[in-house]
Amino acid sequence: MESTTRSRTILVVGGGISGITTAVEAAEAGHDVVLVEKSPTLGGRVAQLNRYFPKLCHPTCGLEINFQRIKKSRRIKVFTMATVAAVKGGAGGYTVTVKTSPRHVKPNCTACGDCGRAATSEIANPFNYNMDKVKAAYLPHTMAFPMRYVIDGSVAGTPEGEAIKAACKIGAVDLDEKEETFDVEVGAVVWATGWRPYPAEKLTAYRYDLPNVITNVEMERLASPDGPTKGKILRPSDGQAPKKIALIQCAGSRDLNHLAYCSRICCLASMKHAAYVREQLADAVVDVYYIDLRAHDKLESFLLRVKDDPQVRFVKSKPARIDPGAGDNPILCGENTLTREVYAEPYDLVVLATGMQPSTAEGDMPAFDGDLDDYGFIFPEGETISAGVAAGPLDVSMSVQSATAAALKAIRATMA
Amino acid sequence: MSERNTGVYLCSGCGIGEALNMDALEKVSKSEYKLEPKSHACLCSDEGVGMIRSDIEGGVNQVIVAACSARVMTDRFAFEPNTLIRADLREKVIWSHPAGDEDTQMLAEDYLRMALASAPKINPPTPWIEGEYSQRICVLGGGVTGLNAALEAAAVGHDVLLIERSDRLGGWAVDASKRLPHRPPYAQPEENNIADLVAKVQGEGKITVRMGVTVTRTAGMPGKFAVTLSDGAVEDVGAIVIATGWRPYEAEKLGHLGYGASPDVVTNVQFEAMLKEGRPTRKSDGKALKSVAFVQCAGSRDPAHLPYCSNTCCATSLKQALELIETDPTTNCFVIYEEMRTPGTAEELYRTAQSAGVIFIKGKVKAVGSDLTVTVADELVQEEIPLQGLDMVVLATGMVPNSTNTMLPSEAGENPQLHGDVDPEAPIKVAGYAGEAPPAHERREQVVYEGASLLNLQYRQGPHLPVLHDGFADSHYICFPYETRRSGIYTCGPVRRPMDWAEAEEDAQGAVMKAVQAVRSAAAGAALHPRVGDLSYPKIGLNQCTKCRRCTVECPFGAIDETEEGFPSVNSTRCRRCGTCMGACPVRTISFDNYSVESLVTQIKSVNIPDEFSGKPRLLLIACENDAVPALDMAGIKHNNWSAFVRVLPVRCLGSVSLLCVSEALLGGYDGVMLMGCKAGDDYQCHFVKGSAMAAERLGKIGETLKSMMLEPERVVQVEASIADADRLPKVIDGFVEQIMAIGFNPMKGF
Amino acid sequence: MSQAASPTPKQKYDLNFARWVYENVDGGDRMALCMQCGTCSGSCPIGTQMDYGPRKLFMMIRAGLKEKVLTSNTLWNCVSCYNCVVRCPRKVPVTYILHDLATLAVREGYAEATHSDNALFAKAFWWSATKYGRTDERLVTAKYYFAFGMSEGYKRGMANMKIALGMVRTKRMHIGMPHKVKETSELHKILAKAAEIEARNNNK
Amino acid sequence: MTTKISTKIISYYPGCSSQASGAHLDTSLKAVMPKLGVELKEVRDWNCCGASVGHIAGGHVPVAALSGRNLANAKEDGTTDFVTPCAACYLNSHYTNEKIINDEHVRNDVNEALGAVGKSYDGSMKVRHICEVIAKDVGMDAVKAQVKNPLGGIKVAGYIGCQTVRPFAKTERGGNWETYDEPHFLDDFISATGATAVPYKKKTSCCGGSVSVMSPDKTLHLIRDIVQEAADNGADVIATPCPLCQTNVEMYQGMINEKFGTHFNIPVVFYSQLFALSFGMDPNKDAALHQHLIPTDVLKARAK
Repeated sequence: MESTTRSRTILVVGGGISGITTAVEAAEAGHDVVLVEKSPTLGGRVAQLNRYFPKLCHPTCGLEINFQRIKKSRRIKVFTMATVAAVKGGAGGYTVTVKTSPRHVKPNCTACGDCGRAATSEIANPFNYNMDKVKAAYLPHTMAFPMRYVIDGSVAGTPEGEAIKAACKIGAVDLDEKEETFDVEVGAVVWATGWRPYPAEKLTAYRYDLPNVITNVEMERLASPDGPTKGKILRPSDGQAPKKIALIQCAGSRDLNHLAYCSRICCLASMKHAAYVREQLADAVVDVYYIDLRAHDKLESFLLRVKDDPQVRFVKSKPARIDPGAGDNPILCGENTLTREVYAEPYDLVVLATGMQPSTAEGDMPAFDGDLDDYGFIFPEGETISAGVAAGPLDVSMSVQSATAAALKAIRATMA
Repeated sequence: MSERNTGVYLCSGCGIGEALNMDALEKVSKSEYKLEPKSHACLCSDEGVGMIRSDIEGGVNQVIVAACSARVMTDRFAFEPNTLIRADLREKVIWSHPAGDEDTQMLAEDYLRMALASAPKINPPTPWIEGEYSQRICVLGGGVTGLNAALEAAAVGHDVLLIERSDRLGGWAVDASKRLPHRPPYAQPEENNIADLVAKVQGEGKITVRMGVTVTRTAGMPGKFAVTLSDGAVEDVGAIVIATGWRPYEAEKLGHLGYGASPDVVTNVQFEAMLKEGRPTRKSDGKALKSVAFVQCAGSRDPAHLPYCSNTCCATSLKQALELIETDPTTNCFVIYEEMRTPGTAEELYRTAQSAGVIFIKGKVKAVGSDLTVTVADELVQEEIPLQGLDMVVLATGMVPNSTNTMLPSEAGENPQLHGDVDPEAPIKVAGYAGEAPPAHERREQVVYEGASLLNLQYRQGPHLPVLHDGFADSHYICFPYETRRSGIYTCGPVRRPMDWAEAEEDAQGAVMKAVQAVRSAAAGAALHPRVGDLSYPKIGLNQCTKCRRCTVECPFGAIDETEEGFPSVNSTRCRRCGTCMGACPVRTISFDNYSVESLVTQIKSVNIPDEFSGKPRLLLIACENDAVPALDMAGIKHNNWSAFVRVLPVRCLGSVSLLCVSEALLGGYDGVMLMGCKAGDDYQCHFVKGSAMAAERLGKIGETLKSMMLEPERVVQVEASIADADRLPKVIDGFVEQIMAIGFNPMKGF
Repeated sequence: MSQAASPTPKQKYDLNFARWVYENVDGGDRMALCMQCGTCSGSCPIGTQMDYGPRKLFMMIRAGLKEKVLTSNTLWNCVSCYNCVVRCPRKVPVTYILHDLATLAVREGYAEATHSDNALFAKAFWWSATKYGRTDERLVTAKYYFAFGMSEGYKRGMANMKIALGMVRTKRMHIGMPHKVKETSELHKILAKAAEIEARNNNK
Repeated sequence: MTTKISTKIISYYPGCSSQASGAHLDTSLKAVMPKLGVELKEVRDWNCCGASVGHIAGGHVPVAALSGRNLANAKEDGTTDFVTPCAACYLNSHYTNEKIINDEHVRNDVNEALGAVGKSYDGSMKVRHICEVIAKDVGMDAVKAQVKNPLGGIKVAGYIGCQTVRPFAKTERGGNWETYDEPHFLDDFISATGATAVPYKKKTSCCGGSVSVMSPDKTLHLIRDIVQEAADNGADVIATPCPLCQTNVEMYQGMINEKFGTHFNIPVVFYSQLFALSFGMDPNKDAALHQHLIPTDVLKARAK
């Protein structure tokens, strides 16, 4: 369809580090931006990370800067709990239908917390990958932006719901809120839909059903001060500090039965996890099971730093399976390819370095009608603009690089 | 500016009204500052904001909002161009201190006083806009990265000056055979399209190409750079994109891998050029290649050579092997590696190479004989194996960044240069606080740069663009990969990080994005990252300046130069508005319209200091607003309590804190002062590179001052805070209070 | 699989044998994709009893260690559970490859192979399968046991006598004439032809 | 009440074990399948498939020719599905059939061999495991409908073994009917009879297969672990679909007790025997529960 009205506005789909970056970079060059995020707050996966490799600094630091940039900018319009339902038109003139799901809290919420105190029931806490619970009226996390509460639909029409409603002095609770859709006219669309951890339950041989087999993203939450254990690394089965931990690389990645590509970040994320453990648990040993250790460019020095620790050992082996062991200790079975030893090693805690799968992999993005590659990534080409992990398995720094580039591509598109 | 007309607005919502005595708060404004406050039960509501807006229509031009933290409701309390001052009674008072408590009330009143007291010192900033601004973007380097950068900048409407030191465009790509795969299905080498790229650039009217020249000097600032070329031409540009790329690690240093032992031991770069000319043959005797070994990490990942991984060598060797097999499937190709690094979708190329029959041998190369026998400690077969009958050995040498121009000698004379990182082993030396400034060489870390600087910046802080320890001109920040320490100058491509062709193309777009912002912001007098859009800038009262040069030395961004007479001269569009100069100035003659030593000191002095008989100490917490203040906010959000004896004074950066703030506080009767800022050192978190390091540096010198005041040095401390310290900081603060109580009250009280 | 004798490498990493395996062994082409992760050897139920295990065996094939490969007990300890096949991240059909290498080892007459339990059992089995068209477990086992020689055969026989008698008692091992197909001559014609084709393939 | 099912005719390939160690599988299947609406039409004059060792002595073409003849005969019988209850037979027949479809050399060789007696085969039969037919075509409702004598209270460890699911169960041509590591069909069968399927993680662990037959010393520990978990989880019996698994796991319990000092004596039966019993059929004539080395009294006691 030939569009008549040109729009300089840019739509960014996804409010993770990539989407945020594309939005602020474009806005700071003088373009209006509509930022659409499906969860209640911005920040995406990085908000759920404890720290970044290699500096072990906190992702929330960079988020704070970016949130400030968004707050200062009058050009960025943010829609949370919103998804893109349809995209019509072409470069320079798109009509995009945005669908918002009910937050049950109006924009005038001051985050005073009265609703949270009134709530009695609890729901699984998505921010902590459901490892703990939150009240049915909750602030997603302390860095939440926008800083507004969310009320779970489950309390609608219950006495608890009424109590929550009554508790709000400024009438910001709306339990009858319904799904809504509206259209925006934009000149370019940037897909920054990010990733999800590859489902560990699909790795049947690795027995994710065992209590002390967890994933790398769960490890991030365990180590985070805002996590389910307040930052203490404890094994789920008995809340004890693990003494012997295994980190399994390529849990899903580089595997034609799962993710054919290398997720790039897992090796370094595991080095970071080794560092978390050794920081907290002086006498703990960490065994890293790997096929190839992949630490690109200067990150090699981070790998070397961890390798210097005699209590972090490296086993060149892709474990074949995990068996349940006594005392809820998972037993790692496989072959050490450098010694030819076939091992069956018990651990207090096993962390699966599951890979990144594009959010678009399972085709849950009806609005995107372009071509996905074989893995489900959106390859940026022609009118299609993608940023960050939506475009390929990238680390944070590379995602920001890609997102900054996407901002320029989008500006070009509006001029097309 | 029109007559100051300040409106004061108190919010009693979110429990503030229940926890505090609002009347008493109003009284502070009324009786102490003669300003009639207005209270509202929910100031951020349409009604509350409406009230403020109608007052603004009625002439109010400065708004004081005493409600929640300045980090929230920013969209509601937005009254530009009128100045806004916010006192945080929620996060930092009622959420972090007991309700209905005398000390909590005093705390709230003091925060209101600080806001009220600062009001007269805070003016709406008038941006620095002067003369002509260039929208033109200069791209340095005509390789893949530079060509893409030039095209991208032109595509979004900017004129481009493309400078290439050689007499041809295209860089290494011209001598390269195929490209690494980059588009789905990522499995096969792709055609080298460098010729089209060059043609595009030459056909683009907005791009001026200058070949065979280098930059001999660069003066000015974003929007106003004057770039002088080796042929004498002087060009005006608004921003600079450095895309000078890489060079192969010197193969001569790889004797241990057989380089030089035989003409048939070549580097991957040499081999690439041979492939471009068709199927290579032995250099020694021209015989066909039947058996070739590729030795990975030739220099890279070797502490004796390059400490880092060069990223592209693994994939490049696979590609080269595939090109050999393509022309003769019977060719034996061996890749000798320690870790096969084909990250992301490059894993497909690895599989392609395997199914094509490339053999992968994991292990270290022990020796390479002149007969090309490569002895490998084969880790998988678990024996030492001599690989015999090879026709050629290809060393996968790594990438060395062209962060300088090694084809030219370094600039004549001494060019002291600040290192890119704050190195603990070599602490930054700043001018002593008494007497003459020490000579230049003592004043700075020395980093010996090989070759000439790329731009020869005419900056007080040296001609080079600071680099990281590994020599790459990359950003120190994970979240902000394009942040260099020279405003308006951005790097991309392999000079920033070892990267392949496709990544460099994208990187060029990213850097151009930043350059476009730089020229547009410069023309508007607005700051760049991280205080994006800040219109204030440092103003220096030269009549009081003692030419001590501390401001020029300490500026992390080299924004301040020195005039012939030795006076500082600010290049406003280079400035990031951190205020480090302001904190450095011993005669405090550097200030911003809305931020000054005075505005800080008046706040410090505005606090009520009870006498010691009250048993209530007062402590000043000077907190960096980047990480420390948000962390305290979040402590409040989590309802973590801390001592109500502490008064938090947010600052732009600890670098902007003049020691005067500390001494004034102690003279004024505070019992202790804590500076709280970002991590310094190698992995620094300071948003302005070395502000917190500078603060520490200065604080190190306060000992004498305290002694002269007969005060214990323990009364002044600096702590590092991260944004994730919401649980830790209250403990730290309370610990400090205990420490001070142990020392006893400040004897200066009441003087 | 071609039965033309496989080439013997002259030196380490002489690829002639590896290439022959890639081309002639069932699934050999995918073997090139092995990235030496160890999943196969690790998931093998009796991997501990293998001298090399599939993973290292594949590397040794590339390294040209033909003799070591074809005399390896790894070939004979495969229990055909197909765990490695379904778990291999590069989809290498490990079991099939081991089966064919075993066949190759027997054909090329490596004593370790020809005297292996499996080879002897296979011989007995094939005798029964082709003679009668159906395998008679009783005859196969007996023939297998006595393939080790009179005394060893007797020993093995006695060791399992209890089981054997039990089987007979429960009518799961019958005495008397072996079961057989009706059209034995038809089957023999087919098999004769098949053997002829096999031989013809081999001398290609 | 019984639900009326339209009868489906399939070519039934029992395999050599059906006339020996696996006789009771054959007997019980022949008893129950008609009740489940499946008529077993035995493959005419079927021969051995070559099993897992045939190729060593025989070579590829002769082994392929063996399955080729069976498939050709079934095809002549005019059915579409070539169904076997034996894991090894399934593996070989399915594999050869796939080769005949995908590899023209094999197709030509096999047909040239069959041609010697004027036979031919084009790969058009669908080779399936009888458990797939029960799980997918028949369905558990039809099974439950036949249960007159629910086996409530009997605890059964469902042990599947390897080749019934690996490597074909999760492939498209294999019908994508099960997973490799956590197949549930057997537990579904067990539950359908009213018995309890105890938790059992060794479902697809290996019993050693033909290596156990040849050299039990190498693999007895595998069988021990298989029986051990069943015992630990309180199983009264172990049920399996695989004739070789049934034999190995049953006949070696004594040897295991001697070697490891255990006291195992757990009956190992086929799902089809449980079906027959729960369908209220004759415990011996139909369920063949008398053909066990380890007495199956716990089941016989429940016969009606």
